[in-house]
Amino acid sequence: MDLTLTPQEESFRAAAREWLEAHVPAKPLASLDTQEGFEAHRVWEHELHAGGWAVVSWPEEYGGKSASLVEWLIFEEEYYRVGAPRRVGQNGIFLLAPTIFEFGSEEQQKRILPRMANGDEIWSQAWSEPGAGSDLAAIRSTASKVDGGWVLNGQKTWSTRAVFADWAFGLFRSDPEAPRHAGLTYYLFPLSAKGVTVRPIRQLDGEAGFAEVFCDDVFVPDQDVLGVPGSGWKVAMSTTGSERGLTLRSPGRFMASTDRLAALCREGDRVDPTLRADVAQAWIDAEAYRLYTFGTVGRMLAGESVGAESSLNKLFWSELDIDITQTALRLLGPRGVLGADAPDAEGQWLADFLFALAGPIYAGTNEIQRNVVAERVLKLPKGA
Amino acid sequence: MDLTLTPQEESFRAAAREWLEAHVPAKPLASLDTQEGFEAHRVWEHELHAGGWAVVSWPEEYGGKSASLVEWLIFEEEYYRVGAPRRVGQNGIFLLAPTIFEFGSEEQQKRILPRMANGDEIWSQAWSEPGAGSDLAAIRSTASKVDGGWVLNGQKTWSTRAVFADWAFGLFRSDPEAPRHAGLTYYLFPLSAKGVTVRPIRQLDGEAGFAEVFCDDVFVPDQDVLGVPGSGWKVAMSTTGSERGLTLRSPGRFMASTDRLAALCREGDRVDPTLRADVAQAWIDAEAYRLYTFGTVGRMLAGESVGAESSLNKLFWSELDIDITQTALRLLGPRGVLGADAPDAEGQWLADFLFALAGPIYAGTNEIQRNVVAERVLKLPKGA
Amino acid sequence: MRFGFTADQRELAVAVREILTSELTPEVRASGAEASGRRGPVWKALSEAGVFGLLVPEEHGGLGLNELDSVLVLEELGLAAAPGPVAETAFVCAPLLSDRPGFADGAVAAVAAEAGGYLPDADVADVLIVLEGEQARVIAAGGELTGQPTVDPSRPLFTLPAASGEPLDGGAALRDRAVLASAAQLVGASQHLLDAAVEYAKTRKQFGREIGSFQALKHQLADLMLDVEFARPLVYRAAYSLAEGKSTASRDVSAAKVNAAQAAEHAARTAIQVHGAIGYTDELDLQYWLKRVWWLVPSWGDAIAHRARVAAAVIDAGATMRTP
Amino acid sequence: MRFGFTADQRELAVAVREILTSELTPEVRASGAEASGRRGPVWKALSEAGVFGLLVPEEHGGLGLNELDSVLVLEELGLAAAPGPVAETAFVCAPLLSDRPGFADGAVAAVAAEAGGYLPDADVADVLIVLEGEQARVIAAGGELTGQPTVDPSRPLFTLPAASGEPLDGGAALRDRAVLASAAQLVGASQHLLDAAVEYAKTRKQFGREIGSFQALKHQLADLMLDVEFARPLVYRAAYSLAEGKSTASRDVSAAKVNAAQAAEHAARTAIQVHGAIGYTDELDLQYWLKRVWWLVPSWGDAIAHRARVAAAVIDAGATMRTP
Repeated sequence: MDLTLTPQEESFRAAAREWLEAHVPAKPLASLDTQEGFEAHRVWEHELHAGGWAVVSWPEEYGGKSASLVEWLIFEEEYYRVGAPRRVGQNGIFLLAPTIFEFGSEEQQKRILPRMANGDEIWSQAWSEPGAGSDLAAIRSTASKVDGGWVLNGQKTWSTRAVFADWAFGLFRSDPEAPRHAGLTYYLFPLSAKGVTVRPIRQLDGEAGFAEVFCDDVFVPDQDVLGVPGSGWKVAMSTTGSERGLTLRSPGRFMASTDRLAALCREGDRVDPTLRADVAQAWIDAEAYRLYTFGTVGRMLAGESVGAESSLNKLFWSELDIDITQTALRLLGPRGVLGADAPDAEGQWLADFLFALAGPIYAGTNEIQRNVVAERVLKLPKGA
Repeated sequence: MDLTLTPQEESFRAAAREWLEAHVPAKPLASLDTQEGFEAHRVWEHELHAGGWAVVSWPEEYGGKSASLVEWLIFEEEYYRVGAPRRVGQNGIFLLAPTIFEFGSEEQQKRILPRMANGDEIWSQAWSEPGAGSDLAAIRSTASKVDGGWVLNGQKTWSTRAVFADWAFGLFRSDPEAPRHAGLTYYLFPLSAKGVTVRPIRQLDGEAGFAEVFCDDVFVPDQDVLGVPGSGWKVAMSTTGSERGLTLRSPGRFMASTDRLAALCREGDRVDPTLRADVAQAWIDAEAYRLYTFGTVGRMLAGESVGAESSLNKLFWSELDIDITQTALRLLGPRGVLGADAPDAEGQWLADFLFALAGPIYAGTNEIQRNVVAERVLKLPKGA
Repeated sequence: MRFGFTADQRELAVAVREILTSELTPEVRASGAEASGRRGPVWKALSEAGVFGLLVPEEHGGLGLNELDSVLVLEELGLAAAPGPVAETAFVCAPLLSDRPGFADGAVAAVAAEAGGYLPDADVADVLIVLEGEQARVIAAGGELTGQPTVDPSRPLFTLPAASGEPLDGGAALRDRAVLASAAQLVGASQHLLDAAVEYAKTRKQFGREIGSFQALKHQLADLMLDVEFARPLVYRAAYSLAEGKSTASRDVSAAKVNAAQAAEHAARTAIQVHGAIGYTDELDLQYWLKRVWWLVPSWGDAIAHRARVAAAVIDAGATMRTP
Repeated sequence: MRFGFTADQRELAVAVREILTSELTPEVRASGAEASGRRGPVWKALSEAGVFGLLVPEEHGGLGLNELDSVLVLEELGLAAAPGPVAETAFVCAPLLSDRPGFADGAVAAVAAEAGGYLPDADVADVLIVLEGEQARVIAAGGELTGQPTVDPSRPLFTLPAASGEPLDGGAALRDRAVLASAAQLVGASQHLLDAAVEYAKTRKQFGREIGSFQALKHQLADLMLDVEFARPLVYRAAYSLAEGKSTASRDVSAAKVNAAQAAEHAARTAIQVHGAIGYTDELDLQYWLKRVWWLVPSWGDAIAHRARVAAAVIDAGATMRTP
């Protein structure tokens, strides 16, 4: 065991910190769920890319630095530490790109990844449907083969970022005869395509972080099928694996927010010993999450598969995120309900809390994650 | 709403308090799960009976005072307040007697109840079997009809108090052809009967609060069948209703223990603000339990049936009991693990904690109670 | 010893429920504080039902009732997430202002806050009461308010510059009523969130069955019901203690707020979890109750603050008596 | 950056596990502290494996290893609920006593406690160490001990009259090791309780199916696994900080104790609930782990006390650095 960094890792950290401190906007950008904020965040993606920091773990040829897993963790720590903007490109970079690296053709990789890396094309996911939320295999949107491509029809919902994004990725049922998990194919399509309608869904904070996406005879050329037609379930599961696992919630996020929480407790008006205990507990749990992730990285580097264990990871960070933000709101008392634009408001804690509430729901509800832990890790018998 | 007592209730309280303060043994009795302690507790039952306080809610003709529900609550408050001995006759008085009042013949009532009230006959329950714990309908012990009575065979377990008790009550399968819930009959039998063997089961504290009861051709005369043969399930459910509901855990118990807890916090060595909060929370919850019980009593007096709501009651007190005792042990720190006979020991908190741990298990596990609340109160659909 | 309500007390609550069910349409709710909460059909109907005269003596045209008579009405206001300063006017502030002309008929809207705290709906109020320690001061509306937009646009908050208003008696009792009002409304809001989650769980299907048939969801909902059921009687008892002027009244309102706030936070969390993504949006009207809970929980002291008050009474002062 | 153990470190733990599996029979366990924990086959085999020489410098016949090398052994001691003062001797006290003849070979049994606290297994120990603040004092066995019987007859506790022993350096480090030893053993004990509950849930049937097939039980066990998995890395990190002499070592052992104690209390509660009535008796050997948990949780400071230490470091001193 050695928790020190190699000289190379230390210099990677120093370079990341230097660049971020020099480039992170002094004033927070407008919310990325507004037109103005979305474009401001796209500009930030351009800037990250120009500096070489947009996709550090990707190969150089696609705009990355071929950073190791440890270096990626370091970058994330620095990114959150300095309070850099949210990544508007996150859906593409963290959810779609791993799938393209694994299942995409060379042509697709060369065509799609560079424009994802530089922010020219921002991606949105189109997984859920009104009748298929946690139960993704219940998808009913269809794809019919036509000459040179496919025609998509149906309704998607809870498409994060779809209101302003450029492209979407999702599953459609290409073989209506096949059983639930079979007969699905993975498609990529521009949200500006003919036949696509996007209807914003407003969140609790009034912003349109989600949307419904209606497809009405949308033509998708064969080159935008990801993986083999009919293998969509397998291809998609590799993506939801990423969504649930290591890449979505890096420890740096919670290290930064528990450090901010400790500062809020230290400097705030409210001195309450039970809240002190909650702050300490959140800090300990963020530390546990960081160390657990180190262990996971070690196993991945040793060639072990992580698999169902990532459900433990998801359960932990999603609960932790709520604990952290809820404790902050308690420290703030009535100030906690103020919007970020109120004169008395204290930063982003309310927005972070609302965001955290979605954690136990998306990317496989926590109920499903507990089933996975019980059945696949602890090997308890399947229920009826 | 009126939380004051009538003059009659006030004088009932005064009489109970006066008698209890004059008669409760100054020195705690030995544990009722030892031979010596059991007999000391039986003597206490005799004394309670002589004073007219053994079974206050029963009619006078059976040794009671025909006390109202409110008076019964008052008596319990006073009983716990003064720290009177545990009731060794509890299984009979609280679990069996309501069933005898409802289903017993006049002959059975006259023969059994007075000797239960005065402590001459201490009763033990014989419900569970090795393969039938929460799932009581899975009972396999048998009863075969013979001339003038029945012959019992089989094994019972988790029989509380059976090591030293005089009689037992339980269900046996009298019709092996009938479906699970049918074909059961409710029997009463002396533990001294020929063919009965009692094997003590030691608890975590080393005492034999439970036993296994083996029946090997035990003859039970017809007069000791309770209710109609074959109706045992219905008869027994009336008893488990009592066990789960109002009568098993009177608010007085938690009022007394949270008051003791507040005193421990006030007078103890450990000053910790988070534990202060836990003490206050336990006190509030005991108060909530008391008030909720008042509401239940009101509905009962208005002729409403309590029914599945008693599952809420059981869930609440069983969790509360653990919260109270656990908080006390935390206040005590390492002293919390000391047995009551250690020089440094602080009273009965450890014993109370161990006792409390059984709360979520017996009388229908809390998992079953949550199912009942969900399906019968909230009317959620039955699961598979 | 009787723990329950009279037929009159129940009928009053039913009347309020009927008003809120019929008048508080989604359109009214969305129409802004002035129209929905202060001068629209809801306020008018509640006025006609006598809600603003509940605590007003009969000589001033009110009903001359007390906190216990009114507590079920407060619960209804939470159950409906009613807009506007209804509880603030009719319950929190009424005893200090009941000699104002027309108060009993809803002619005056009043709100209150701790000095330096946030006044809800102050923009539509006629009278502001600020509490400094136990000293209440009344300030006429029209002064300089600083808007503090919150997560709930239907309930804006405001601050005042330090202002010296006219002193009024009854500050300590006002605080106890404010705490009780928040607790009672939280129990009502919790009940609505529980009901909504149960209803959704009965109809929403995933994996080919109603999600409410899964044991994990059943147990979450049963646990929530437990919290709500064991918060409510503390609220009723606190109302009784206030109405009867019991010495334990402050302790009792604090105890009520502790369990009500916990039940409500639990309800908000469970309702969102059961509804899934849709609970997280304004597609459903669930948001009104969620936001009401998030405001009421910290206002007039959160569970932590009130647990500390109970600790001081029960542990330090040894005020463990249950039946004063 | 590498978060994991070397093959040597793992093999040592495996060797200890094999000894405890083969030597710690139910009969040995039931034979009392002297035979089971101090002079019987378990102590002998552990001595031969070098466990008592782990932290003893090579010049005194030990292995010259450090806290990180030993932490998996501590976890094994908890996993087996090993009897006798093994962790106390080999880990907590060793660095202060390693020049005693034969110490590395298990010739000396030692226990430690805070002044005024309880010394476990002091009746079978040769050396007692009492810690007053940061000052350790060593007291030869044979003095006046007052027995303090506990819920766990296999681990009696004792108090000493205020005695002035010979002062020794290293008191502060001893305390940190004692906290870490309790945390590591708690993680091991939690793992055993989880394993036992899972195993029982796979075989026990009610209502015609394995109880482990009910979703409510599955989720209870998944939640417990979560607690255990996210306590363990804190224990390893604390061992690393001690071994490397990091400035954050005291904070890190406290963090480890917090989550280990919580996981263990959770494990004890869940194991009893899953086992039902039988978990509550001495019919199963579950009791050894339950009682060990109940002793280790409060010893050397419980979760509450250590959370306060972390709060002081992180909030007050701003010592939030993660990678010192």
